[in-house]
Amino acid sequence: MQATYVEAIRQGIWEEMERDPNVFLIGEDIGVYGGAFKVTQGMLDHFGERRVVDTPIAESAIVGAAIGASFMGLRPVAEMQFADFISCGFDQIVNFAAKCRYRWNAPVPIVVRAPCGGGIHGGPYHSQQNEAWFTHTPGLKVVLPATAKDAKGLIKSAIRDNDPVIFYEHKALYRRIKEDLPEGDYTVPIGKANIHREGKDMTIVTYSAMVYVAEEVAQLMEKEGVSIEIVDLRTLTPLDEETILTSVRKTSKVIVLHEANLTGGFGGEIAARITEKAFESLDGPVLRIAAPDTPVPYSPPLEKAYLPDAQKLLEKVRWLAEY
Amino acid sequence: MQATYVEAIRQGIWEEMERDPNVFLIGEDIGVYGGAFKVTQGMLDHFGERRVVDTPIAESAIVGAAIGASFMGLRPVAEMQFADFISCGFDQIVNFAAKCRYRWNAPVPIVVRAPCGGGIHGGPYHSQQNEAWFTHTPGLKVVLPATAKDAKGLIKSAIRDNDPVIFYEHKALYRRIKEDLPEGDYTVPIGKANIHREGKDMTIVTYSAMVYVAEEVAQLMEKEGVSIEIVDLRTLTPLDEETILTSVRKTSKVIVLHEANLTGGFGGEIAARITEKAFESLDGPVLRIAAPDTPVPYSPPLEKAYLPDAQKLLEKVRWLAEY
Amino acid sequence: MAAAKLEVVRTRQEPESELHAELARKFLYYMGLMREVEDRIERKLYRQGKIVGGVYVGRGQEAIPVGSGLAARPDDVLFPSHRDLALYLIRGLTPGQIFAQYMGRMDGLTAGREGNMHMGDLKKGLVSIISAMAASIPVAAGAAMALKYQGKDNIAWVYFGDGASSRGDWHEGINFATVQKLPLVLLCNNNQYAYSTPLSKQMACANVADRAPGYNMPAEIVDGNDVFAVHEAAQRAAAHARAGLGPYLIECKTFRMTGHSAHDPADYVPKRMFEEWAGMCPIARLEQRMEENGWAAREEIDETRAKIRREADAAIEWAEQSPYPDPSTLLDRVYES
Amino acid sequence: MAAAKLEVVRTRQEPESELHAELARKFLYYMGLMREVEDRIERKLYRQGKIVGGVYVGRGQEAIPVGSGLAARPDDVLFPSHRDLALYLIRGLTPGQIFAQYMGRMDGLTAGREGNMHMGDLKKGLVSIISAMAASIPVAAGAAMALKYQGKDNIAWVYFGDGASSRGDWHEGINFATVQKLPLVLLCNNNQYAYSTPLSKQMACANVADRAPGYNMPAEIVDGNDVFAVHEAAQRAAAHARAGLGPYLIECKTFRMTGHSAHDPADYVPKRMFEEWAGMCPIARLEQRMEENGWAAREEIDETRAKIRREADAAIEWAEQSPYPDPSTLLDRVYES
Ligand SMILES: Cc1ncc(C[n+]2csc(CCOP(=O)(O)OP(=O)(O)O)c2C)c(N)n1
Ligand SMILES: Cc1ncc(C[n+]2csc(CCOP(=O)(O)OP(=O)(O)O)c2C)c(N)n1
Ligand SMILES: [Mg+2]
Ligand SMILES: [Mg+2]
Repeated sequence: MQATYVEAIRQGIWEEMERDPNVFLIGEDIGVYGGAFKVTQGMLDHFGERRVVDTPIAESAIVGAAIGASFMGLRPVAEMQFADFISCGFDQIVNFAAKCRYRWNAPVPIVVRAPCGGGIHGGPYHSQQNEAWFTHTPGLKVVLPATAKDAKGLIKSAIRDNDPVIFYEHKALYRRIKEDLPEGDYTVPIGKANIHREGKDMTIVTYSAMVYVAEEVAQLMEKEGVSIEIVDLRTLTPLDEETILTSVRKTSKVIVLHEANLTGGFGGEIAARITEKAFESLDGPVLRIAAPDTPVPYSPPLEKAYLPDAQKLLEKVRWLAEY
Repeated sequence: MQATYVEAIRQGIWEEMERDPNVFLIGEDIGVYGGAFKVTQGMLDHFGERRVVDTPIAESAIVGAAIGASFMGLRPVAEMQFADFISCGFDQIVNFAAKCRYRWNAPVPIVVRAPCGGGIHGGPYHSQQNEAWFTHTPGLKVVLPATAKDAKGLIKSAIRDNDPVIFYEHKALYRRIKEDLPEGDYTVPIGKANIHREGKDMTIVTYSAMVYVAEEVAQLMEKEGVSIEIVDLRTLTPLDEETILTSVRKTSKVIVLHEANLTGGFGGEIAARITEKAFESLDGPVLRIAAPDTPVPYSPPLEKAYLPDAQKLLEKVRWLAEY
Repeated sequence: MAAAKLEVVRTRQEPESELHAELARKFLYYMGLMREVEDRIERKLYRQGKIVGGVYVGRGQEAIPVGSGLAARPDDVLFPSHRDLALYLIRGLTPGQIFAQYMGRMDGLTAGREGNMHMGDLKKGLVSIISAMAASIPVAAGAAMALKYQGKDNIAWVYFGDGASSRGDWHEGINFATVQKLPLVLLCNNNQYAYSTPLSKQMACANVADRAPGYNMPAEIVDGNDVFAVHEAAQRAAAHARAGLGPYLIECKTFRMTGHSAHDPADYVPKRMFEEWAGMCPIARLEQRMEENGWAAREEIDETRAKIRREADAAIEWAEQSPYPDPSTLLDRVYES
Repeated sequence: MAAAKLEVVRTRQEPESELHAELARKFLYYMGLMREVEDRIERKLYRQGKIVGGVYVGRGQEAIPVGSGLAARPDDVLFPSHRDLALYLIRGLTPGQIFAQYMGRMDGLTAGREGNMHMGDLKKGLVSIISAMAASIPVAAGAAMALKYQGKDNIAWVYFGDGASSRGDWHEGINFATVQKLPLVLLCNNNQYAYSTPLSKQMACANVADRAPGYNMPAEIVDGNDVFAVHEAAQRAAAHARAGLGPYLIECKTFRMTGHSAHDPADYVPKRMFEEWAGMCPIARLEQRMEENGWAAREEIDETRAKIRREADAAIEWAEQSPYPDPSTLLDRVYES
């Protein structure tokens, strides 16, 4: 059956709630309204107020309460209305959730869902890709699915995971993509990258909505006789370094692509690991393509200039191909 | 005159307060107590309650109030009692302070001082090096002095700067180092790295307390005939890429060293830039040495194993020297 | 300091002076202009696809920014929230600049970097909100602190909704401001919803004002759809703050006569609430009062409306001429230089 | 729901039953043990350099964790703050484990990952604080929500200081808990200082309890140095929360008979405050009451003390035998596997 990305996430949560009575939802406007992006639509009716908890505007309380409930054996799925507001619950995530297992052996099996990304003219506060705040925090798992299939399989894995997972859903994908989902109860493992497309001349390492930009360019370059492999990371931490390195050792050329700001973005981490661990295999510099170091501007021409796209990628791909 | 690192910062703030009546201090226990690390000692007596504002425990209010006061023409210097608690004022920093100039042309000339770093047996909540949260946020300047001279010159520049500056002071340095400071009113520019030591065989790019680890190793290696150049970044954003690249082009081998956790740390950014922009000059992989991806443990043997030190660095330096 | 006054404070029944008539005309103009500009934004430009981002309007709540904004001194500093458009108009922003802002044009206050109500202008004493609800409150406290530091007798005014009062920043900001006795007026628009969330899911107490005694801060509750009531409360609050007595909270009871944003049909709101509150329209109530008191004839009121419509027409035309920002400027203005 | 009761609630003057004598002996033991363990930590081990990290003790405040901890059911869940050592003792942690924790040894609750009071054990219903003041409050609310979700009649108890009440998390957590009517007891140790900061710089109201009405939550203020008073208030609070009536706040007025931490001489505290409060020592007061009521003879009390000292001696010896963690385990336990 075909499903959109948003529907896939909804299904995944729904199935987990059916499967495990300890799973419950907490967030702003997730009940009668079904969430700002309708991910939880219909869940209040079906599962009731006990399991679909509408909260005041209080991200720190949402994350904190999720942590506390998880100590008691529940499996909370918290929604941030936009990833941009995760900064308001930041301390609870990076200091409480992330560190409890290490500090005193207390698992924190929570999921924090965060609709992220630009391209919807949301401006500086409704477009952020801030995953790099969390990839630098030991103890957190950071997941960003690009496809509907992965979104469903990964949200289910996230809910079953015994560590805190920050689950970034790209807003521009919610209704843009539609795919066949596997039948039945399937999961996609956290911590495993996916070879989104096989190729032999160059690797593009990317994740989330940028997978489609890479795909577009790969198709174009194929016509020019350049075969591009796309590694869709899906999980940033823990990172599937092996899949990246295997691909790079095969193609010898690599571009890292993400939508987040360039400086301090996770692309630096990937490039650094490649350089350190596959240095001898490299036939050219590791390039990064990312948003420039500005907030996400609102006005369409600025936002377009801001977001990495096929054109910008193509330029670097061609340059590197000829290197 | 000789001064410790803590005394240097105190002098810098003091001089700026004398120079500019708009400079004032805000934070927890900075008044009668003189601050948890005594950086503001004596300031309440000298400058009075108007200019040394003790606050409730409320990091978001501290940063927020600093921002608001800066809109009105004041130049606030806010103290976080420990860098670890900056997460409680996170949203105000990354969303308000960082973005105002870009969004609506409103400068936010604030300084947020944050005592950071391990080696004082502070455990997970009194040892953090979390600068990478902020280096990924456009609009912020992130400064981490290693020497007393720089600490004084940079805090003065930070106070005079018209953009928000996160100023990390390493706790283990406060009373450990003592230097002659230049006479009179001097500043050290934000955004300029310093060649802490000249060398020709290998570059170590580092900052904050790790400069001393690099120095120790450089001295040892000198005896073995390997000449190491140490680039002390001092400022991470905006980054002085030129100084790094010039050094790397000279030495062809480079190690990036920091105390923060490895994954997602600023070292990845530096390594990535070097690989991209000095690829042809590299005679070996860019290595990174950093803390492993765990919280900072409390017990001395664990903390020792956690912190990068001369021994760990030496191993990699030798390996790379022979590459 | 007195505890919260929990009754609706009645405004004078029959203000007769020409001063009142004068004020009423100003109220009418700004409330009408806000209504018109926002109607154009929400019901025309947004639906025509000329505004591509979020749209949040204050329909039915115009008395709050207008009644208070005209009580503020021009050199006071204002921290509007997202339903306080009139504050910008009162401070001299033109409707054209507002349309341009919403359309992402160069003549908006943010030169296209930001959309909708996320705008400010320090020279006009208007500080832009950030999106995080209540984050403006500590910032406004800091501005108030600076005014006191500088020995000025200006005050800061900060606006927020019922929903914002649940956030940590709300508490931290007000606590700090009350400890420091800062010249700050806190204006709550309690429109009974935060997005889809009714008050019963936001707070266990009956009123936002019930929280004021916990900060030893005076508070009053006013009929937020009575512009005179808001204005008078704002004057009391400002006098208090300006006298150095510390923050003062006004809770305006009102209702959001629309969805949370332009794409929200607000199905979760009981229909009868819209019906009930339609009868409480602050503009209609003011017009009626003006007529009853002989402050203005019907024709005069109609002419004001017509004038506003013409203003809006011209402003949209003007804004549509405004260029989009040049993408080559994308990187400008992250840092000072 | 009643507003905050602002008078100190008096405890029964003459509880005569054997039950009271029994309870008094428990109080005495745990208060004495907490005092002794913390004295050893702060005044011996820390000064000997055997504890290298921060040390925060609850000297003079022992009645709070003891009076309340013994009112909690063993299967309730506790969220201690940093001056509530007795809660750990009541839940069965040995003094040896506590010394080992402070010394960074394997037999501490955190196997050396953490120091001092930053420890917890879910099996014992003890949740570790994080350092950020008040962060435990939303977390405790979440635990209370889970207990309600699971249909249990257990409750959560969360502890915090006057200073913590200034933080946003305090507000967000309590607001959420009161909206959801969660089974949560909030225990404030108002020791009049947050580090060096006196109440006057923390809050404009007189009592932390003054904030309760803003959440429509009952609150009472008790003499925090009277263990019976704390105990009885805790029983009232627990009954309220357990009955499904929502959160309940107890503010214990007390005083920190030491610096903020072991390295703080507390010069900023007026000497006479230490003198005054020395006369209010909760342990001395209990002992006196026990003697007066004939619940225990002096010798018995002295023997309790002696026993505690012997326990502490043995525990330190035991803890010093505990190994340091093996550095090769540094990377363990970041994730599940
Ligand atoms: C911290 C934070 N979380 C979530 C949001 C998303 N959001 C925008 S407006 C809003 C509701 C605000 O309610 P209220 O404060 O009552 O203002 P109103 O819109 O009713 O005027 C929400 C949840 C936000 N802006 N900030
Ligand atoms: C968010 C945060 N900021 C600063 C600190 C540093 N700090 C530790 S304890 C303390 C004072 C706490 O005061 P209070 O809550 O009254 O508890 P008390 O120590 O008096 O028992 C401070 C400021 C902290 N732990 N958390
Ligand atoms: Mg509202
Ligand atoms: Mg205290």
